[in-house]
Amino acid sequence: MSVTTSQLTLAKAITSGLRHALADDNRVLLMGEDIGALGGVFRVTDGLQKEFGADRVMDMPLAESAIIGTAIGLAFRGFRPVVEIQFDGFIYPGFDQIVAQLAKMRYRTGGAVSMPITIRVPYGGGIGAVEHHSESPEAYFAHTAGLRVVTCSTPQEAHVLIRQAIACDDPVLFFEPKRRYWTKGEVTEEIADAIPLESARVVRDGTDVTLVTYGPLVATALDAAAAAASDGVSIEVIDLRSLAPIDFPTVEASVRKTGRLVVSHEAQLSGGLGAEIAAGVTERCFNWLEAAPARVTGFDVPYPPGSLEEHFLPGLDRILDAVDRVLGRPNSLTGWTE
Amino acid sequence: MSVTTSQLTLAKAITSGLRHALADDNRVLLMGEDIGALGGVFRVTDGLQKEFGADRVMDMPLAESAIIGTAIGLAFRGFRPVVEIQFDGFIYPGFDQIVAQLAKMRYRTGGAVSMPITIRVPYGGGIGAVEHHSESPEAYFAHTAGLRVVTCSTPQEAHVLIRQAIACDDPVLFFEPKRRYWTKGEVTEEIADAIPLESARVVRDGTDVTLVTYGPLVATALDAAAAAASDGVSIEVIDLRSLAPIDFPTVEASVRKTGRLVVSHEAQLSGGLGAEIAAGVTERCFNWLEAAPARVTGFDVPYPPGSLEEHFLPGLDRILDAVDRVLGRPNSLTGWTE
Amino acid sequence: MRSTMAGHDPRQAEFLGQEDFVQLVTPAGERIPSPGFDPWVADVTDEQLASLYEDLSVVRRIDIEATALQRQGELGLWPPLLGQEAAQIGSARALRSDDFVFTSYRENAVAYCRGVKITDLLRVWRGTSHGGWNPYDVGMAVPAVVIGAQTLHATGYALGCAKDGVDSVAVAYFGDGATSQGDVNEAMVFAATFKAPVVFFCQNNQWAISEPVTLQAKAHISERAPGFGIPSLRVDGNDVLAVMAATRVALDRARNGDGPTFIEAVTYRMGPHTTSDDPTRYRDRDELEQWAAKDPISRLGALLDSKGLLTDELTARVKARADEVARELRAGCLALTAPDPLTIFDNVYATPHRGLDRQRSQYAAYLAMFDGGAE
Amino acid sequence: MRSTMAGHDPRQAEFLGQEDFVQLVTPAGERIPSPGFDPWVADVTDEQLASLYEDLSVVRRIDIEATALQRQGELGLWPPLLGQEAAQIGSARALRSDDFVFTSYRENAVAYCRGVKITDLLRVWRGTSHGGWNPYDVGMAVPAVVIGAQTLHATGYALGCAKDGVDSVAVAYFGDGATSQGDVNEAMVFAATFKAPVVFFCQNNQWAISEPVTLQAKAHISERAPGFGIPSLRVDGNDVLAVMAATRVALDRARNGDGPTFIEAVTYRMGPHTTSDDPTRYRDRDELEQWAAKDPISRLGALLDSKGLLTDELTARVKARADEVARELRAGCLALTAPDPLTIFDNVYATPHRGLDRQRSQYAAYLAMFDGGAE
Ligand SMILES: Cc1ncc(C[n+]2csc(CCOP(=O)(O)OP(=O)(O)O)c2C)c(N)n1
Ligand SMILES: Cc1ncc(C[n+]2csc(CCOP(=O)(O)OP(=O)(O)O)c2C)c(N)n1
Ligand SMILES: [Mg+2]
Ligand SMILES: [Mg+2]
Repeated sequence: MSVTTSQLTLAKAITSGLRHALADDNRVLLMGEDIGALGGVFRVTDGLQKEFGADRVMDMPLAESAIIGTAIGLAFRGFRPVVEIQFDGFIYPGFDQIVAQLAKMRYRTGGAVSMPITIRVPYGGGIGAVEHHSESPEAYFAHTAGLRVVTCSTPQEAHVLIRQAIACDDPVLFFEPKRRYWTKGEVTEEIADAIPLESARVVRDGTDVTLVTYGPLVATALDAAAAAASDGVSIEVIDLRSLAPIDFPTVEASVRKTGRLVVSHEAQLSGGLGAEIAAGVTERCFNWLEAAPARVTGFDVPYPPGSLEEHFLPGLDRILDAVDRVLGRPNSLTGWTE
Repeated sequence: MSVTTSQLTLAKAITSGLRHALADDNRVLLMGEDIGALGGVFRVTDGLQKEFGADRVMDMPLAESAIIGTAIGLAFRGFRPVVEIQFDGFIYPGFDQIVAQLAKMRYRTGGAVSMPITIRVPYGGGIGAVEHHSESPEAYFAHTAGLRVVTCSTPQEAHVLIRQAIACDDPVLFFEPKRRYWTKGEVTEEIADAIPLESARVVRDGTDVTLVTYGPLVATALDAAAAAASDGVSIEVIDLRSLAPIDFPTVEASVRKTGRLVVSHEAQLSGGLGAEIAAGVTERCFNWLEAAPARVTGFDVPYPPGSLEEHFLPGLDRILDAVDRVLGRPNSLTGWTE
Repeated sequence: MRSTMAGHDPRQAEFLGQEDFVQLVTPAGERIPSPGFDPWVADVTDEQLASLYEDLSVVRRIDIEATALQRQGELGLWPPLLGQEAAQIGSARALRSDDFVFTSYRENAVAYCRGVKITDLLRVWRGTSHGGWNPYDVGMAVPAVVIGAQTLHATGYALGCAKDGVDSVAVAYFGDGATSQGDVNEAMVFAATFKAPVVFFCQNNQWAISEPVTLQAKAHISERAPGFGIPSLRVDGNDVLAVMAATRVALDRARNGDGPTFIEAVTYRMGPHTTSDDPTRYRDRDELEQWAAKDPISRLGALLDSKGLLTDELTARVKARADEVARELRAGCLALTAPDPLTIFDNVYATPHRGLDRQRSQYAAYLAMFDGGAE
Repeated sequence: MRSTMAGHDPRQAEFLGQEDFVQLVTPAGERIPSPGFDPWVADVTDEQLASLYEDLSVVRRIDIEATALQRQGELGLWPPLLGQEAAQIGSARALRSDDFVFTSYRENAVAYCRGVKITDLLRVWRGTSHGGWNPYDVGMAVPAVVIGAQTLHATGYALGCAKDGVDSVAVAYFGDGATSQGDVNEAMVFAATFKAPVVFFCQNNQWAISEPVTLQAKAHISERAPGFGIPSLRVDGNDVLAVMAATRVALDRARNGDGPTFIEAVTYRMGPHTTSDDPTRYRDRDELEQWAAKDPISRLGALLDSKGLLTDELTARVKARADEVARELRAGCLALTAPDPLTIFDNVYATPHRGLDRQRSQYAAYLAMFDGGAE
């Protein structure tokens, strides 16, 4: 079988991953709202219903709990459903089926029943959308035993990770950085040599500060690292990819080298994954740390209206400000008192 | 008005707090499953329907989303609903109404609409119950902007905090440590001089290690501190009470004194509040810390069957083991390698 | 037992049969008699008919102007109500000011009737606010975007009205797609149990984005409610008079302590789901043409004409008003600017919050760094 | 149109009227004819009747023994099915082994019929497991404790059967209280839309813990489904023959591609909600006595007696079997011990998980500390 390589957007890289999954395993099904004729509101499933039939690519009635609940029933019968949630903010009606049913079914049945279900969720902000269309709910799921949580940052990663997620016998929450759907990149449609689903990836080497992030902010982090480099600061950027479990060994190795950690995500600060990463790294690298790990995140407010989202989202400047902080250079909190 | 003081169980201390709230403000309503004639499965609302009528203490049909959703509608009309969720594991069908509606309504309406709703949730393990009856979902809500999250550890605190929660104009998730419902203590039915809802409390002074916990584990922490004392180790125990926001100044002051932090909760490790506390304290006290903060928590597994729960729950021995770890004394991880 | 309402007192009837819906004006504009429903609109004067015509025309103009603003990049998004004007105007004009309305995102004509300021309609879509108005000023909550959630709020609000001993009514607006959500069904359970004075007003516009109503329901939507113990009405949603009659029946039941009523207004979404949508991917032109023939405005226009009321004067008045509103809309839109950055921290909590207050002051310090002209 | 099923082919009929339910055997044990349903149990031999009698008696004995074990501290909790034996046996005995059942926590008689080992019934209640058996061994999922959730699983499983082109059927068991949950209503939407081969079997035992069914439903529960486009049957849930007939009708429809059917089995929870409950707080003895008179076992006993089948031999055989099962239950219960501590880490994931594997080995190290006798 020849391997295809082409320039694809991140969205189309997922489309092609889904196409492979559907072609490779006839137990794979796609389920969701508006994923058939419309191809999904982001067109990620575009053409797949035509190609694989309405029996494999199913438009479901408008009820997230039922979409996930019926996917669980299908998994009981040996199917491998891939569910699309239309936007991050619409996953909550399905929360009970995800955390109380999907996550616990294998445990409940002593391993007898597998739940190889992938739930695709376009997430994050930066597209000027109305309420409920820009959220980053990953921490809820990363705190839920029994689930795996994965995200992607480039077309190539998106392609490989969606295929790995679908192939995985555990339930996977697959978060797609919606503002990067239109990012283009080279995609090789091959997963044989891919690194494991659980592994983080060092996407830029550096020596002064470790910058850990994921999903939509990987591009921002790389921009920040480039800017810092011109300022003489060498940032190592890690793309986590897997948010549950977190690949601590990779992060640990980096922090032992740099002695400094900045974590960034769009999700709100309190109880976000930044806390888990900072705490986990501190546990593992206390004696190597030169400064307290810094978090650059959304604030503890509901996602604001579009015209203000730039003030909520961590951008290059806020990340560099935190880099200055861990380096002990003047920064926005210099002299700041409670 | 004379102030009543009596010996009450934690459950009855809440009952009496609810009675005060109902008597003091006729817009207060209780809503829930089986809270009327039965008085709730834990009898926390026992007698209140008889006393205040079925119009104020309402048995609701079996649907958590609707209970919370209708409470929101009642709040729109100026009522102050207090909702009982029967057990921790049954809050998830109401998750969307809580995180997407209740938490965001004030923000959405630019402050025009207040949501003074209290959601009471018996939570935590240790009672040998079947699945879904022993969970600690507080981190989900502490990560949700717009909510306040509170818990209690003694009858007196329970009484005061439930009244403060109901009086608060913000939505409050009120977690009741169900395995402590039968703990007795003196209760003064007075809130005038109470410390604020947002404040933590140092419940035992110490100098060597700060032990931060909340809810059901406060009693365990005090036992651990007593055991450590006989071993020459002085533990300062902090009962957080408010889980969102966290009273960092109180914790910070303690850690600056002791230089060592152990955090304990029943909830699963990854993404639990222990991460937030460890990260938040490290940010604030990096230069005072002698060791990495240690977390003693439930494991990243679904809550196990009753006969195994002692292995999931942090107990005195596991807490003392972590105390040894932050003190650099021999402990279970001495010599342990990944 | 199922039966059509004709000849019955509609307040008592249960629900209509399969093929029927309440219609008082045909698509051609002919007024047809209905013994059951005529009394409910007997008081509608010629002047009021003309006023309804104005409403329909103005809200269509709002829709067109807002769509244009979106195309010009002045709005991020707009959800047109094109085709659903009669369903919204007929129902909203039946309400009292002390009633309270909980809607989804497409109910701009309802908001117009409730007295929401024209500019306020745009705040959400221009990204300057998640709401746009004070619900208590107009007796209408700001739009609920999560499908179906607001039906529970309406039910709770209605319970509150009953507790307060007033005869105000809560009205929940939602779509055909929404009927699949658990929340909407739970709202019916709760409303029935507590006999809540709530009207469930479902605009069946045949589509939920790209999904036809046949994916959501295998029976008529109006048939759902009776199984919950809630009487229902199926009405021609493009007939403003029939919608008004049906809504009045439902409101009257609620005010009299008879509990909830469900109305299915059969209409059609003539436009895209929102300005981001491309309906050519999933539906035929034919369907559109069929429904265009049932247009609510031309229908009322024809009725007025047959009564000699569609005078040049009326036409001119309506046009003038529509032009004025469109101007107001455009000017208001362009005047809406992004709020102060630090307002993102406002109105999260009613009372001081130590965590957030700290974040606000830290962010203020951060922003201050750039004030020196640093960046 | 609503109609009783008498005289119709029940597979085609829509649903029964208000006052009716399907009854083939009166509380006094008299077999009454039903043109519609008789054919569905015409093949039930005297021997099979006796066997049903044995089933009913054995599961009641299981219930009594398990309750005793709970009182003696050997079980943490037990949810008695006392009074609901016929609803469970009549339906479960109608199934094929390739059908698949999704239940709530009270369906111990269903599990018994599916072939779940007696001891396995107790694992959940003794706290040694969250499940108790391998669902694929018996065609039955382990109990779902979150009310209503399993109805969606059944619907999904049924979709899978249809996709696989087999005529197996999924059956969802749930209570009257469950009908208020969004999930159960969504399950009906999805089942109707996809014509899923699923049977919704609701045991209306009149109570959800302390809440009477009148708090959950203002119409008969069986009336809910038709509004979703799903035919429904209301059946005397204490009449094992009627339940069997109704279930066979529903199964037959499903197997023939006619989609879902809803059955309301009208029965009564004679015991407490669980052994932790105190029903004297919320219900009258009177009600209990009325329902005692409709007991499913004495009813079938009377029928057998009238046919001369309730012989001493049968009585003795049933007693012997019940005694044997009770002994097995008790012995099995006492033999169930807490699993190895490290099993709490098992079966969370199907594949290695770096976070959890680390926690397991750390906890193993922790436990090892005590092996030296340290503690
Ligand atoms: C819970 C939830 N899921 C998905 C969406 C995305 N979504 C927005 S509108 C819509 C279709 C709604 O259809 P309908 O209820 O018929 O209302 P209409 O748009 O036709 O007015 C969907 C699926 C949402 N807003 N909320
Ligand atoms: C979502 C959820 N909410 C609450 C509960 C607590 N609870 C357990 S059983 C029960 C009553 C169920 O009544 P019904 O559905 O009639 O079943 P029955 O117990 O009568 O068999 C309740 C409220 C639960 N298990 N799940
Ligand atoms: Mg629609
Ligand atoms: Mg019941």
